[in-house]
Amino acid sequence: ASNEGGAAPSESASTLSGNLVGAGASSQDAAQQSWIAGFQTANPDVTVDYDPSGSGAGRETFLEGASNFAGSDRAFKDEELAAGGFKKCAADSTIVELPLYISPIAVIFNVEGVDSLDLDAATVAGIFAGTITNWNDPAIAATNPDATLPDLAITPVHRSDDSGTTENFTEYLGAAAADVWTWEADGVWPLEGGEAAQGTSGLVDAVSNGNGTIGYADASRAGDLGTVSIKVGDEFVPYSPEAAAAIVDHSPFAEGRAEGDLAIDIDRTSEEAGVYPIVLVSYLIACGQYEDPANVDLVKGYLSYIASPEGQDTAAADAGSAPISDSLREKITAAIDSIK
Amino acid sequence: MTSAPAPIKAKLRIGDLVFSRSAVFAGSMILVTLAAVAVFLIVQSIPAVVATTEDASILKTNFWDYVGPLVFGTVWAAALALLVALPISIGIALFISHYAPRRLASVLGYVVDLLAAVPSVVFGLWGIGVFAPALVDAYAWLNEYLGWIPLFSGTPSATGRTILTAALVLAVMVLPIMTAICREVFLQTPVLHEEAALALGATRWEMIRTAVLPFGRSGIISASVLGLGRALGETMAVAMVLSASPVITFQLLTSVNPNTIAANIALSFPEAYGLNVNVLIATGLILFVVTFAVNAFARWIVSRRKEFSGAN
Amino acid sequence: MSKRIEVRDLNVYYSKFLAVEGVNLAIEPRSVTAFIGPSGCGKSTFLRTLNRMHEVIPGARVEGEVLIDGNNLYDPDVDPVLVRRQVGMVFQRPNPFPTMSIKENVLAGVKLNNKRISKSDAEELVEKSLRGANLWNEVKDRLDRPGSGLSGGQQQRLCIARAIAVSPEVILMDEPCSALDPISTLAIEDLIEDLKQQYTIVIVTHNMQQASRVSDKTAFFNIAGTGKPGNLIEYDDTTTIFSNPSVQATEDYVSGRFG
Amino acid sequence: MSKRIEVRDLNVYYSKFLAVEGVNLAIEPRSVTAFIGPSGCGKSTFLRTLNRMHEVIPGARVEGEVLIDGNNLYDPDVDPVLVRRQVGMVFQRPNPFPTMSIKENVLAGVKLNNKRISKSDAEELVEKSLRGANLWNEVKDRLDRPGSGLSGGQQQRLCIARAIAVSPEVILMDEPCSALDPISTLAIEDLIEDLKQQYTIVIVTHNMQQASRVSDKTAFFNIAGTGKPGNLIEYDDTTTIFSNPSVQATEDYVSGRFG
Amino acid sequence: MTIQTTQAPETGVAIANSLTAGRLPKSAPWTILVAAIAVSAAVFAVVSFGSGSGYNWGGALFVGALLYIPAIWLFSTLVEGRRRAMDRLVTALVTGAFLLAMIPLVSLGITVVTLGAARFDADFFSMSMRNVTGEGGGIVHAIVGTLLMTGAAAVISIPIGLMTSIYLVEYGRGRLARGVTFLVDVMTGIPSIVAGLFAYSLFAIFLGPGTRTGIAGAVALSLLMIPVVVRSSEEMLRLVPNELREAAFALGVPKWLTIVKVVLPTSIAGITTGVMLSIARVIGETAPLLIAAGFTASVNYNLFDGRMQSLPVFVYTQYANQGNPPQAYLDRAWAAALTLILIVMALNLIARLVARFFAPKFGR
Ligand SMILES: Nc1ncnc2c1ncn2[C@@H]1O[C@H](COP(=O)(O)OP(=O)(O)OP(=O)(O)O)[C@@H](O)[C@H]1O
Ligand SMILES: Nc1ncnc2c1ncn2[C@@H]1O[C@H](COP(=O)(O)OP(=O)(O)OP(=O)(O)O)[C@@H](O)[C@H]1O
Ligand SMILES: [Mg+2]
Ligand SMILES: [Mg+2]
Repeated sequence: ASNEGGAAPSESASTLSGNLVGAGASSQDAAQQSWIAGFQTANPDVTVDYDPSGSGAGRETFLEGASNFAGSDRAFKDEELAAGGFKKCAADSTIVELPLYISPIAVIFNVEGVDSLDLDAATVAGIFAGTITNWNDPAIAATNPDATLPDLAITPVHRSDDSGTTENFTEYLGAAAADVWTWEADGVWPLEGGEAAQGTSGLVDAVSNGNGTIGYADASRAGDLGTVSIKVGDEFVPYSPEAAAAIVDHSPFAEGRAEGDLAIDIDRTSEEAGVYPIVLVSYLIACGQYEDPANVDLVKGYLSYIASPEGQDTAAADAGSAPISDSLREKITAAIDSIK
Repeated sequence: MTSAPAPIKAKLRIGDLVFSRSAVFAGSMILVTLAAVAVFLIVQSIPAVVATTEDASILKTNFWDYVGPLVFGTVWAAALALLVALPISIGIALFISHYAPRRLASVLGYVVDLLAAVPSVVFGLWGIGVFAPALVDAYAWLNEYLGWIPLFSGTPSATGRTILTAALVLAVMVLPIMTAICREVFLQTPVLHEEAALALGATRWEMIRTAVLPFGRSGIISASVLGLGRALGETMAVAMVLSASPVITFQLLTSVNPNTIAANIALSFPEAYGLNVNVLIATGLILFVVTFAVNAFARWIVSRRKEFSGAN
Repeated sequence: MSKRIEVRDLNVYYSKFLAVEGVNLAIEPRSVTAFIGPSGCGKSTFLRTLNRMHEVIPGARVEGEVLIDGNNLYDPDVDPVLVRRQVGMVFQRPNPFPTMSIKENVLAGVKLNNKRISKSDAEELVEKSLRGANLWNEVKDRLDRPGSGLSGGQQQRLCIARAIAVSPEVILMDEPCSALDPISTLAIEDLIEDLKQQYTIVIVTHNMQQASRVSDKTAFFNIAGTGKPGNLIEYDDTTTIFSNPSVQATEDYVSGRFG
Repeated sequence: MSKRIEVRDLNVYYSKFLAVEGVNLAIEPRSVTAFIGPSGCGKSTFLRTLNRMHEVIPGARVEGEVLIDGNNLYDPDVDPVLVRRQVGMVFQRPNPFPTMSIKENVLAGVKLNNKRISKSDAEELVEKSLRGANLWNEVKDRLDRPGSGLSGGQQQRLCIARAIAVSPEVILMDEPCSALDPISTLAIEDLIEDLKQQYTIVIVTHNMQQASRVSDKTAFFNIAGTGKPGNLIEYDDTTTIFSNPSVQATEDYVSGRFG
Repeated sequence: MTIQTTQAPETGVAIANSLTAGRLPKSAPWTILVAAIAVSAAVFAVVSFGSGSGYNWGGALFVGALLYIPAIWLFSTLVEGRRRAMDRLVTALVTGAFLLAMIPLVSLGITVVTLGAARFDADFFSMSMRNVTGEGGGIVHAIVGTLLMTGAAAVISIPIGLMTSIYLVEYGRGRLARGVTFLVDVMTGIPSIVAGLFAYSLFAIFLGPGTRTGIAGAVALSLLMIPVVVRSSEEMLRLVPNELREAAFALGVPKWLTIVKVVLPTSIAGITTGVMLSIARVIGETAPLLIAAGFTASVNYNLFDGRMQSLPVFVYTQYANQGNPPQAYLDRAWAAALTLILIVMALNLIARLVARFFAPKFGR
C-alpha cells in the first residue's frame, strides 16, 4: 500500500522502533487510531496496533500479558488490583492508570421540530425509567416553555451491549436522581424491556430512524439530532468538551491507590458552574514496571504523545473527545515518567 | 493359459489404502476437533454453571435463569427464520430447476447465490438502516388489525427492530444456502422418474410432488439443518438488528424481544471479565447442545424411511 | 374408450438435429400397432410424440400434426396433461418411483385423479393391475416394500401395472418386454391381447416374433445413415409386412430375423 | 488367456434374505455359458458373484467358493479389483459415464486405471472396440459427443465396447441384448462367437433362441416361490437342455418358448 | 364415434377439441395479473386519498401480486378443475417465492452500491489505513487479510471436508460414520464467536497468551467452513447413481480411482456450489476474526505472525467506532462491504466456470 513502509526520508530523529500492542475500549478506538497515526508518523519504524475489542476484553488481555497496554472505560477495581497477576509487569509492580480520554455523553433525541431541550436529572431518569412516557408530559414542558412538544410516545433507546457509556450514564442517573433511578450503576442496562440497540452506532441509528426516540451516546456522534442540556445547579449546561474536562478537574482521585494510578471518582452531583456531569472517562493502563524492559521506551513514548497537547488535540479533532486540562496533564506526565 | 497362474492374489493397493485412510483420517479429524471444542467449552463452562451473582456480575441470580431466555430467544428466532425460509427456498429451488426457462435458470441460480456473498455485518447494517425502518408501518398495521392474535399484540416498535425483523433477516441470510442445496438436489432428480410421473398424466406440480420432492427429501432436510445451524449461530446481524432484553415473550412486534445466545455473547463479550467470560462461554455450550438436539431430530426423520431414499 | 390416431407430416427435432422426418400414419382404434426398425432410427422418439412426452426433453420439438379422434394434439391450447392422461406410456427402462412402496407405485396415477379412493377399491385395483401385469404372485406378500428392491423384470412389470391402473385410452409401450423373461413376456402379450378389446395399443419392439404375434399392423422405420433422420419406410398389415413387404429394405430387415 | 470357473456350494444373501442357494457349477474356458430362468430367480445375483460385484451392494454377501483356475475368489487376500480386471461385466441397464465423451467412455477402463496409452493406440483401440460392438458406423463422426446422448441400444453397445476394450479374460453379460435391435443383436452374437476363441463368456438371457444360438452350455435357474431362494435346476450342454432336459421344470420352461 | 366420458371429470366436455376442454386461454394469467394489480392500485389510491399520505407504489404492486395468487387459483378452479388449479397455484407461488427473494437482494444491492460508490476510488484500493485518520485511507490491508485468511481456511477445510464426505458416502459404515455424520451436524451449530474463542485459546497454548495471528483466524473460519463443505458435498456425492460406480468397478478400476475419476467429476457442479457457499459463509464473518486475528491498520502478509485485518472486521469497526467526520467512516464501511461482495461474486463466477468445464455432459 502506498502509505505503508517507514522508509520515507523523514527528518525525524526518532530512535524508537518496534511493535506495540494494545487492546481495550472501543470508545477510544477513533482516538487511538489518530494517536497511532500521529505517533507512527513521528516514529516511522514503530507499529502500534490497538484492538477495539472492548474494555473487559482489554483488561483481560492486559492481565494475561498479551498486550503492552490496555484501554478501559473504567479503572481496575480495588479487589482486582489486590488479586494482581499482571503478566507483563514485574512481580511487585503496581499499574499506571491514566484518564487520557474524556468524552461527554450526550442525551440525544429525535422529535420533529425540537432541536434542544433543557432537562433536569429527575426528568431524564423518569424518561429512561419509563415513568414519563409522552413528549408533552408536564415535567418536560415545565423546563421548556418555548418548545412545541408534540403528543407523541417517548421511545427511550438504551444500549443492548455491555458498555462503559451505559455504566457512566446510569451512574449519573443514580447519583443525580436517586429518588427516580433506584438501580445500581451497571454496564448492562438494568431495566427489563425497552428499545435496545448495539453499540454507539446502533443506538444513534435507532434514534435517528425512529420517531419520538431518545437515547444517550458519545457526544461526538450526536450529529444533527436534538440534544439535552442538563441542569447543573441552577443552570442548564449543554454538553461541550470544556464542560466535560471541567467535571473531571472538579472530581477527586480515588483513594487508596498507588502512585501513578490516577483513577477518578467523578462527582456527578457537582453544582459547579459550567461542568457537564455525564462524561465517560476512559483510561490508558500500563505497568508501573515492565518485566521486559524492551517495551518501556515505546510505551512511555506513546503515552507521552497521547498526553501531549498535540495528542489531545488530534483526538479532539478526530474523535470529538475533550482535551485534558493542563493541571491533569502535569499529574499524568509525572505518572508516565515513573514507568520503568 | 501361459500367463502367470495366480496374478489374482494381490498386494494391498497403495492408492486405495492411502485414499481410504485419508478419508477416515479426515472423518476422525472432525471427531478430534469437535472433541477439542467440546472439551474447551466444558472446561470453561464448569465454573460458570455453578456461579452465582456474587462470582459473576453478569448473573442476576444463577446461570440457568440467565441462559433460559437466551435459549428461548435462540430457538424462537431460528424457528421463525426457518419457517419463512424453508418454503421460500424450496419454491425458489423449484422455480430454478423446473419452472424457469432453461437458459435463464443458471443465471437466476447465480443471482440467488449472490445473497450468500453478503457478509453478515452488511445484513446488520442493512437491517438497521433500510429493512427495519421499512417494516415500521407494516408492523403498526398488523398490530392494529391483527392485534387480537397474541403474536401481534403489544405496543408495536417505533424502530421496527423486533424479533420478527431479526428472523426475517436471518431468513434472508439462510435462503441462499438452502436454495442452493435444494436446487442441486432437484436438478438431479432422475429424468426417468419425472417422465414416469408425467406419462401418468401428472401436471407439473403433481410430477414434482410424486417424483422430485420425495427424491429430494434428504437434501431438503440437509438444507434445513445447514440453514438452521446458521440461524441458530448467527451473531453479528442479530446483535446489530435486534432490540433485545432478557425476557421470554412470544410477541413479535414490540421493542421487548428475547435475545439469542450468539448475539448475546457478541454484545457482552467485549466488556466481560473474570467469571463473566466463563458464563458467556457456557451459554455457547448450551447453544451447542441445542444444535445437537435439533440435528438429532432431523437425522431421525431422515433415517426413518431410509430404504425409500431415492439415490441408491 | 379407444381412440384413432392420425399422424400427418410429422418431423421431430432434437434442437437442430432432425431425428424423424415426414411420418404419415393412421392407427385404428382397438388395434395393436408395432413399430420395428434398427436401433437409433427414431422409434422411441416418434412414439413419445404421440403423447407429447418428447416435450420433457430439452430442445425436442415437433412439426406437423397428430390427430387423436380428429383433435390435433399440437393445437396451441391443448393441455399436454390431458393428452397424457388419455395416452399412457410404458418406458424402455423400468422406472418405478423409488420413494414409494410397490402398492403406492401402482396407485400413483390413480391417486392423482382421485385422491379419496376408498381403501378396498384401492386394494382391488392394486391386485387387478398387478395380476394384469403378471406380478401379483411375486409381490403380494411385500406390497409395502420399496419398488426399487425388485429385479429388473419385476420392476418393468410394476411399471406396466402402474400404467394400466389408470385405464388410459391409448397405451404406448416402448420395448416393454425387453427386460422380461419368456413367461412374463407371454403374460404381457396376453395382456395386450386383452387390452386391445378396449384400448388402442402401440408397441415398439425389437422382437420380430413378438411383433408378428401381437400386432395387427406393423410400421417399419429405417435410417439412411448416421446423422440422417429416421423415416417411416412401410406401414401395413403385420402379415403383409412379414410375408410380402413392398419395400426391399423391409424385407431385408424382417428376413434377418432369427430364432 | 481364458479361465475355468468352478463354483462350489454357493449361497448368496441380501442381508438376511437368501437369494441364491447351493449352486455347484463348472464353466470351461473358451466356452459360452448361458443362464436362463424366470425373472427374479437370481441370475443377475449369481452372475455378480463371479466377479465379486455383489460386494458393491450393501448387505450382499456370499458363502461358498468360486474358483477361477483353482484360485478361490473369496480368499481373504484376494483383491477384488484385480478379479474384476480379469472378469469384465456388461450390465442389464446401459450405464455409460455421463461426464465422458463416447471415446472417453470406450477408453474408460484404460484411462481410469491411470494407464498411459499413446494417442494412435488409443484411437485404434476405440475403433476396434466400437467396431466389435457394432457401433462404429453410427458414432464415428461424434466420438467427442457425450455418451449419454445415444439411444438406449446405442448406449448398451457402447458399454459392451467399453468392456471389451480392456480385454478381460472372462466376460459376464447380463442381458446385454435386451435393448438391442435384431441387427445389433446379431452383431453382438457374432462378437460373442469371436470372443469365445479367446475368452470365457457367461451370458444371462431371456431369449431362448439366443441361448441356443450362442451358448455351449446352459444353466437353468428357477425359484420355488416368492421369498424362496433361487436354485440351479439343471446345467448341461445347450443342445441337451433344449432338446432333452432331465428335469421337468426345465422342459416346461424351455418349451414355453416362442417365435 | 361417440365421445364417452371418462373417469376424469374434466375431459368429457363437448368442445370442438376435447383435449382443450376447459382450459383458460393462454393470455388469462397475464390478464388476471394486470387486473389484480389494478384492483390493488385502486384500493391504495383510495387509502392514500383518504389518509392524505403519499402513494405507495411498492405496496400496491406487492399487494397486487399477492392478490393474483388466490385469483388465478379461483379462476382456474372454476374453469379448469381442481388439479389444474393446484398446478397454477403452485406455479404462482413458486414464481412468487423467487420474486420475493429478489426484494431483499435488490434492496441490499441498491443500498450497498449507492452507499459504497462514494469511496470506490483508486486510493481506496492502493492504501491501507496506516497513519490515516478522518478522511481518505484504503483497504489494501483488509483485502490482503481476507484473502489470506479465507484462503488458508479453504486450504484447511476443503480437503478435510471433501475427504470426510467421501468417507461418509463411499467408505463409512457403522458407528464411526454415524458418529461423524452427527458431529458434522453439531458442528454446523458452533456459534461463530465460540469458534473464534476456541481458535484464540488454542493458539494461546502454542504461541503464548494473547497472540493474535492470521492463522488463528483461519482456523476459526475452518471450524465454520468444514461442516458446510461436508454437508453439501455429501449430499451431492449421494446423488451419483450407483450404476456408474458399478460400471467403473466392473472395469477393474480400484475404488479410489473410481471416486476420483467418476464420482467426483459427476458431482463436481454440486460440490463446487457447496464449496463456494462455504467460502461465502465464512468470508463475511466478523466476530471470530475480531477475537482470533485482532485488528490492525497496516498490511500484513504473514499468516503466522502479527495481527491481520479483514474486510468484515474493517466494515464493522468503521461502522461501530466512527470518528470525525463520521461520513468518511461510513463511506469506507460501505465501500469495503461492496468490495467484499464483489470478491465473493468473482470467486463464485470462477468456480462456476470451473464447474461447467468438468460438469457431466448432458442436458440441463
Ligand atoms: N435426448 C436426445 N438428444 C439428442 N439426440 C437424441 C436424444 N435421444 C435420442 N437422440 C437421437 O435420436 C435418434 C433416434 O433415437 P431413438 O432413441 O428414438 O432411437 P430408437 O429407434 O428408439 O433406438 P433403440 O431401438 O435403440 O431404442 C438417435 O440418433 C439418437 O442418437
Ligand atoms: N439389492 C437388492 N436387495 C435385496 N434384494 C434384491 C436386490 N436385488 C435383487 N434382489 C432380490 O433377489 C432376487 C433375485 O434378483 P435378481 O435381480 O438376481 O433376479 P434375475 O434373475 O436377474 O431377474 P431378471 O431376469 O428380472 O433380471 C429377487 O427376488 C430380487 O427381488
Ligand atoms: Mg428406443
Ligand atoms: Mg437380472
